Amino acid sequence: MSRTANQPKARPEAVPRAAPLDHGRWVPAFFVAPVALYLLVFQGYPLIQEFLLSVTSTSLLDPTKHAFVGFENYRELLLDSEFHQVLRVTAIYTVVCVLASIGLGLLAALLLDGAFPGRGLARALVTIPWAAPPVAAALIFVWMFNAQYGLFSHLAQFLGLSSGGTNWLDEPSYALPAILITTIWQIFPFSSVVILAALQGVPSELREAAVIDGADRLSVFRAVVWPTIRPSVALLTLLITVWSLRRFDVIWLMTQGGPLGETNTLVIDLYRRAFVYLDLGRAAAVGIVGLVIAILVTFAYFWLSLRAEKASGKR
Amino acid sequence: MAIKLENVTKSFGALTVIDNVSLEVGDDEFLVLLGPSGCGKSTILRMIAGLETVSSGQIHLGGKRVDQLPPSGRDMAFVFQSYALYPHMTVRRNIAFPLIMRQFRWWFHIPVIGDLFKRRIENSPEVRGLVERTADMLALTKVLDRHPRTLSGGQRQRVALGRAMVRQPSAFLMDEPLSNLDAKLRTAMRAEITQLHQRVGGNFVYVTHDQIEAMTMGTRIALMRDGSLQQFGTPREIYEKPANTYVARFIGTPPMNLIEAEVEGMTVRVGTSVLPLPDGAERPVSGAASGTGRSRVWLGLRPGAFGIVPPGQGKSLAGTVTLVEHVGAESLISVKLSGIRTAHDDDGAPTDEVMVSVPGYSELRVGEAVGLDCHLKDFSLFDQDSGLRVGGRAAEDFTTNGRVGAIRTAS
Amino acid sequence: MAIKLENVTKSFGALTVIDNVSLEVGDDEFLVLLGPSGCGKSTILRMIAGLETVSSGQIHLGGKRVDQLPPSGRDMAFVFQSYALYPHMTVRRNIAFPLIMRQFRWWFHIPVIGDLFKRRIENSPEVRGLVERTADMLALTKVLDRHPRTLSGGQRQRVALGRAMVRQPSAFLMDEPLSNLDAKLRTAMRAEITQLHQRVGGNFVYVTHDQIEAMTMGTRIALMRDGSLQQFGTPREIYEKPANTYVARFIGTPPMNLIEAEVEGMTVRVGTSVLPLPDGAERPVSGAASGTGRSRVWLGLRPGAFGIVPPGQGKSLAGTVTLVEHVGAESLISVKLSGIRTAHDDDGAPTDEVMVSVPGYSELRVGEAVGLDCHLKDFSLFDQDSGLRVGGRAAEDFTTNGRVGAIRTAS
Amino acid sequence: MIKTHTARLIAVLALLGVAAFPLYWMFVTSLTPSEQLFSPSPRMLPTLSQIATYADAFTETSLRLWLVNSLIVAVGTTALSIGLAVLPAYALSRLDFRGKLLLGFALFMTQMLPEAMLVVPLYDIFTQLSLLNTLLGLILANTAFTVPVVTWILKGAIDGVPSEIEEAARIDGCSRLGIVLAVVLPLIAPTLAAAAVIAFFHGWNEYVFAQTFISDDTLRTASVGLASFVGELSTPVHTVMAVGIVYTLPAVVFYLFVQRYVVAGMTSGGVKG
Amino acid sequence: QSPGKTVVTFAASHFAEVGRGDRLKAWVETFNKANPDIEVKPVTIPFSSFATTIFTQMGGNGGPDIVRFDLPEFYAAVAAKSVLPIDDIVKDGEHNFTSADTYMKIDGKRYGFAFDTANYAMVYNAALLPGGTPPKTFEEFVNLAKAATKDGNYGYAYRATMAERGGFWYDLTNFVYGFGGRWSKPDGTPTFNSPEVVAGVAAYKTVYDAGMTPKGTDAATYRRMFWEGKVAMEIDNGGVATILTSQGKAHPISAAPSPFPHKEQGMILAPVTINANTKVKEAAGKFLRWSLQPQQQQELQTLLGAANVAITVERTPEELAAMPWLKVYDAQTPNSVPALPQGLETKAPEIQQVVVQQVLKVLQGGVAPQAAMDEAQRQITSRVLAQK
Ligand SMILES: Nc1ncnc2c1ncn2[C@@H]1O[C@H](COP(=O)(O)OP(=O)(O)OP(=O)(O)O)[C@@H](O)[C@H]1O
Ligand SMILES: Nc1ncnc2c1ncn2[C@@H]1O[C@H](COP(=O)(O)OP(=O)(O)OP(=O)(O)O)[C@@H](O)[C@H]1O
Ligand SMILES: [Mg+2]
Ligand SMILES: [Mg+2]
Repeated sequence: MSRTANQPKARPEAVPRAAPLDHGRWVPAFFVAPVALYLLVFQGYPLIQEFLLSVTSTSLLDPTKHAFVGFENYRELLLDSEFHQVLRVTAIYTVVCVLASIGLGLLAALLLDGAFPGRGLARALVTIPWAAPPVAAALIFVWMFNAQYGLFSHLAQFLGLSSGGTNWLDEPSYALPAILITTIWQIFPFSSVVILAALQGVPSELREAAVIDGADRLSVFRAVVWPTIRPSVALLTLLITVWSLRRFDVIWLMTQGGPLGETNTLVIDLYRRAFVYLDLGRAAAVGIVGLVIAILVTFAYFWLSLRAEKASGKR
Repeated sequence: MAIKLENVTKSFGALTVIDNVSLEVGDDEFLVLLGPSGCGKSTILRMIAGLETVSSGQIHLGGKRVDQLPPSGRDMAFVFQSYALYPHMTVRRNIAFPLIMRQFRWWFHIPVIGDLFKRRIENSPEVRGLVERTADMLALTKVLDRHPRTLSGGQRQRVALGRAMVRQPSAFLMDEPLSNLDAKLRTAMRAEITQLHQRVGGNFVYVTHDQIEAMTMGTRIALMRDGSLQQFGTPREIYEKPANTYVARFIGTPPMNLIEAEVEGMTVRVGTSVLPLPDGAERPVSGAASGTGRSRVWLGLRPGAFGIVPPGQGKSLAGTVTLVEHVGAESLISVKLSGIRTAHDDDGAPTDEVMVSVPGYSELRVGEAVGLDCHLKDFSLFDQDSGLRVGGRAAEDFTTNGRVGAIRTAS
Repeated sequence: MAIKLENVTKSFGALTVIDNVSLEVGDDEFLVLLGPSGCGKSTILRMIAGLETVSSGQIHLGGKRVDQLPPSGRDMAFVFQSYALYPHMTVRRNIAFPLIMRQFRWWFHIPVIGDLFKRRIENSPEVRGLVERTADMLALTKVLDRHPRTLSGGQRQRVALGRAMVRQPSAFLMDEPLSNLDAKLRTAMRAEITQLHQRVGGNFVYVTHDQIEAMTMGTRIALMRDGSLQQFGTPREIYEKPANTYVARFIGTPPMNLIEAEVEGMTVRVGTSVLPLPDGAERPVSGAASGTGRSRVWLGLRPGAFGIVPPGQGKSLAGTVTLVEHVGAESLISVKLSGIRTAHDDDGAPTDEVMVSVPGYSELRVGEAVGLDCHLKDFSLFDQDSGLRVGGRAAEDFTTNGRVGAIRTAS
Repeated sequence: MIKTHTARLIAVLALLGVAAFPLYWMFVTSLTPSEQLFSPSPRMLPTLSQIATYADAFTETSLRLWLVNSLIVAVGTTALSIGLAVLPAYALSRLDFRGKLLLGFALFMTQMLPEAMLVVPLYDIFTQLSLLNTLLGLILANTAFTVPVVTWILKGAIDGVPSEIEEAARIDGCSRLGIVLAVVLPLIAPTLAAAAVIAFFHGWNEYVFAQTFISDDTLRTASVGLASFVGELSTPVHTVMAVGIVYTLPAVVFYLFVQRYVVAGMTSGGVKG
Repeated sequence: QSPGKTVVTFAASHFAEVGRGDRLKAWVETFNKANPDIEVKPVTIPFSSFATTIFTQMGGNGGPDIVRFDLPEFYAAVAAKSVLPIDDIVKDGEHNFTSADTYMKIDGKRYGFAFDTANYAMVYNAALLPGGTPPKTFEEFVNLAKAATKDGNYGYAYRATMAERGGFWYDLTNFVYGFGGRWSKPDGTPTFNSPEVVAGVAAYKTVYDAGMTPKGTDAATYRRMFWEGKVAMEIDNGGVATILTSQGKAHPISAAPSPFPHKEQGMILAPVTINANTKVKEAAGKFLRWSLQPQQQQELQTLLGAANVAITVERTPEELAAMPWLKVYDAQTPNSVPALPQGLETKAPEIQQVVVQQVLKVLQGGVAPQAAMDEAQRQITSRVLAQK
């Protein structure tokens, strides 16, 4: 009989105990009812309305007069090559937003994680773009992208990349990158804040253990840092994806989806269909398609993170 | 591989946390760094490992100066308090990691190819064999393909040991590796680490603040306080001949009683009783130096060195019982002495209580008047001003036997 | 105020964590709930406090059934392991909080006005006086206007006690209140809580997994395992007459040795030696019932109940030394018996080692052959199948003296 | 050692440059004389003598009014969001009830709904509730989008409050509501601050609703005010930039003050995986 | 506002303009002074978001009581019955309407009257033009503009970005009309790929490629540049010209007919209408009738600058003295055609989108004008007009 046969478990961590059951039924009801009601009125009901609109043909000018058309709107969308472009643009926009803002955020977080003089100030300053209102950000970037007097044009000219007058926001091949630069500038600080917070959770002992085991910097990152921050990065990916899918103001103010639809994301398309073409039904269908995509992404996220947890023995 | 620290000092900014520590242990010793929280034990260990730089002084390992080498160049293994297992790797990977790192080439960073190579190293017969032998030795074979978080505390502990052992380092450094375990498991793991040391040899440096761990595991103990070394010696030396009142009260539960006394020639006077010093006891020389022939000392007596007798009997000290606690096979009795100061703290803040342990269930009651006989079989005398040991006698005066360092009879 | 639990059971979903526990303590008792981690101690305490509902059974306090009352209706105070002080309130506020709550009206929630009223209650002479007297008793007067985070561990502990005391509850419930403290402070606080109990009286229910705490503080111990009560009695009963092998090995460090033996008439046979049972020892009756007149038992002997003699001498058991540990005043020696099974675990998984403690520094070496004399002054006999105590003898058979419950001589 | 240090320092400075430059450029542009705005070589430094641009921005546009309106909307959104979110956050963290999962999912859903999608049905609701053309309406609409985030973040913080403190309060005789208000809320104050910032920003920045629901001049918010310069006939670039700076500055300054809490809130709150 | 007063809201993008906005508000205020029981409240909605905002509000059963629309939105609103017929308020015979009034009646019913109309003509900075005289032909125009493009100055400026789809459409329409094209036949047959239209588009492309414009610069900016003396010519409507003169004192501007083969140009025609959701039709009607009185019309025309109003109002000598170029604009009136595909007005927004998209392909994607306009024609026939 070995001494380990009946090993007492290491003391379990304090179980976060659910409160005992003595609260009557009305306590949770009382706590939750106001917000539930609120969300029902201001989110639930409009959402249902939108869904109903999406199966009708309705004009913005007379939204009460519907003609039920079934899934005709969806069918037409799926056949519409312009909408295919919308999906493509949205996908590119979202993927690049996620990759670039997380990549840049990670880089920034790693830079700001170490010890150096003025670290606190640097950490604060780097997050400024996140605090800047999107409308203001759009305006300054429009000016910076100005073909004649914008900084980017000057820069391109200076570097000999262009002979001047490059029409960044109106050149089909540059417009989306320009929008992306603006968006990423705005959101990468958010990733860096989140990743920075996650980095604080990397036990220094683990790093040291890896160093003693002879790992170089990159190996330490891969063996210790990355696995620890991965859940945070995953959640970040989800959030940025969902937010990118619904980002409106910056794109609308900068290009309104142009040129040639090269920056026409789902939400821009939705808005244009609703408010320029006055076609609420089709617009609602676009919205629902976007929502379905967002929900699918979310489910994929949960599925993947569950799998990752299983793989690492968490469950 | 001998470990030698020479005048090692460490400061964080203006704060000096290790103050000129020197010590040296020979091959295959089990050195324990002991001391209260914050005394600098971990800092010393981390300097040996190379996780902290030294501010001044030198560290030698097997005759080679290592204090300027990076951690990976020192050939030491480190077992962390929280084990620091890589949570997303299986036990096998955890143990194999140092071996993979040993054969690492920069291009292993290239995603797919690097992984392939790493897997190849991991599956090479030598690595596999070594990992499996290690696992076998630690009874981890069954859990090799599980992840750390599914293991019990003891198993995790052993994985951490395994990861250290597999490299066959020249020194094992451990920072309170047992403090996360519960009492029972701790006892079991204590024995396992001791046996590991006996089996694999090499130097062990072990940090703890638990005197029982230190006494049972170490072949040498370095007792620290506030960054400076208080005493460095075998467990027995430290128990029986504590270098100062701090050591005296740090080691032993309940701690040694320090009773105000005066040494005069071959006698020691406690309160009104005059007791003869036994043969072979060292006596303080300070008193002689001061010309009076008398020295005021603290008489250090372990709680077991008293006999409880009816009050007023013989040369006994008079007192009253203030607390009786029954702890298993013995009873602990606090006795308030009348008119005699005692020290409860290494800095000599005075009280007048002593703690006495007697075997079995004592029927004494709080408030009862008792007499205390002092048995001067083993005792220590400390200077009242400096707190340094100035005399005394070990139960069996082992230093004269020339058996220093041979206290651990397990071999 | 007597506390009574009657057939209390608690399940979380399908998992039964407390299984039909009944116990009763009289006025002014200090009940300790003892057991390993996860055995359900906290759950029982929380049911008494009303923080968990009972699944079935009843809880009575001072004759009144309370298990359906909300926590605030039970007039109990609870001291949490982490103290659960309100970090945003000063010590004074923390202590006064229960008093304010007693006079609370719903409209105190209204921001400014409510605060005014709360402040008024807090400053009323009765509340102020009570808080200050409590603080005084706990030596907290100086820190009354500080926030918990600026206090030391011991002070926080006392604030938690103060918050409990100020209500003058009919029972104090404490869930491992000392486990966050370091060893030294723990010893000191142990004494303080004991003295508090003596001063203020009332029922204390105290949860711990530390047997030393249980033995020194409790007037009654309820020893739990996996949700069921193993033994309920005074510390001395539990130490000297453990109800089963589990209790026997849980209490005492190192734990009691369980050696395979056979009782036949007035003798007990261990291996080849036959030892006479001393006078007054209870003997198992099961053997008689089975008709053979012999019963196979575990002979329970504390480590101190052996004498080490040269091998082969007298009736001694033959063995070899496997480990020697020196722990302060005594040495612990593991001896591997030849041909005799022992149990290291309550479930009787067999080995062949016993743990022997001898005073002073033992010079034994690993591998040495020794003989072991068993002193049957106090021992227990346990049925090999059920593990229940079937006989034995306490060092001094106290139960016959009618002094049950008077073990704590401090009064 | 030294080399990696300077390398890191340079990298950090570059990063800060990237982060801060556009706002700096906005500032420079606002202080560039208009005839130099259209010169072929850019001026990298502000012309401080142009500072009157800022005074003009206040006199020539309704900037002051816009800012006040934005402030009202932002503060209202913050207060309402937090007021609404505290109790459900507590319930999600501590209470067991049917529909808990559903509520959690519904809260997440709102992050996926673009404002542009809901603006038409919301307009209809607002017409019926006579909330059009009121700042209150904007507050209500914005709150619908911030309440879920705030709830999330607060829930994360409440998860971190040791349940023992609550139990202590219960034994001391505190009611459920009392526990939330008197014990839990003070304990999560930093996170409350973080949540407040996030709600405030949303209210301060929001554009789609403000543009659609407000037709009264005197109720226009700064985001719409600023956006109205886009494609307008004739407002000088430097005035636009000055307005942009004045609009951005309060948010940035406010953020810098509370950023420590925001980071802490992020960590303890919903965002941490 | 005291109780008992009927409040009438009035939305016009002019209210958001610097200068004209304030004067217009003052003009409304004179009505309020004269009618204590009614208060007309101006609603400022910036030009860029005017249509979306108004349509959302109207769709939501709300919106301002009186709305000044641009022509495309006017047709859309009429088609959706979002604005009221006002035959009972405005009687044809009582007013001396201008010729543009014909566009105000749909299916025989009057839905509004012109609040302002503005013609298009070329404005130029004489100092920047070599020779100082405006071009007469398109070739001359291109050459002059090229010559003027130097030292950071530009010869010409117009809109060619999706972000300014609305303005782009007007600019494009001027080119198309100038080359003799029309978007559709009066019966609504689309003619987006007629040779004249294609010629106009080709001309647009010529200008685009000639390197004489500040590409990508938005109208607000290049107008600003114009009065800073950095742009030599633009083709813009009278309203803009008025603003430019009032700002750009340093650079006196001149006007000339657009340098196209045909005299026809687009026009701004902005009807004022009554929202069908209004609860105060009476009061709104009263205001509209007030505004149609000759004196108010006179004042309105003066404050709007180089624009015309609902009825024919002669320019005063003072006006002509201050702004001699007004004559050029006024002379254009007979040649002004609404910038909409006739007969297809209700589909204007989507048609604009398609056409602008295709023209952008010509400008940027290197697609031939003919091919692009063929595609536009195809899309409009098959997709836009195929809908119910
Ligand atoms: N990086 C550091 N910067 C500043 N002070 C430090 C640093 N690391 C340790 N210290 C200080 O050095 C002293 C010794 O720390 P060390 O960790 O070695 O103590 P320790 O003996 O291991 O204590 P413990 O038993 O609590 O682990 C402490 O006072 C600690 O606060
Ligand atoms: N809310 C709960 N839901 C499910 N199981 C629970 C819950 N609370 C406690 N348990 C389980 O009940 C058992 C007893 O728990 P309890 O906390 O009473 O143990 P304990 O004896 O106090 O242990 P410790 O010494 O570790 O505090 C454990 O197995 C625990 O996992
Ligand atoms: Mg340490
Ligand atoms: Mg517990």
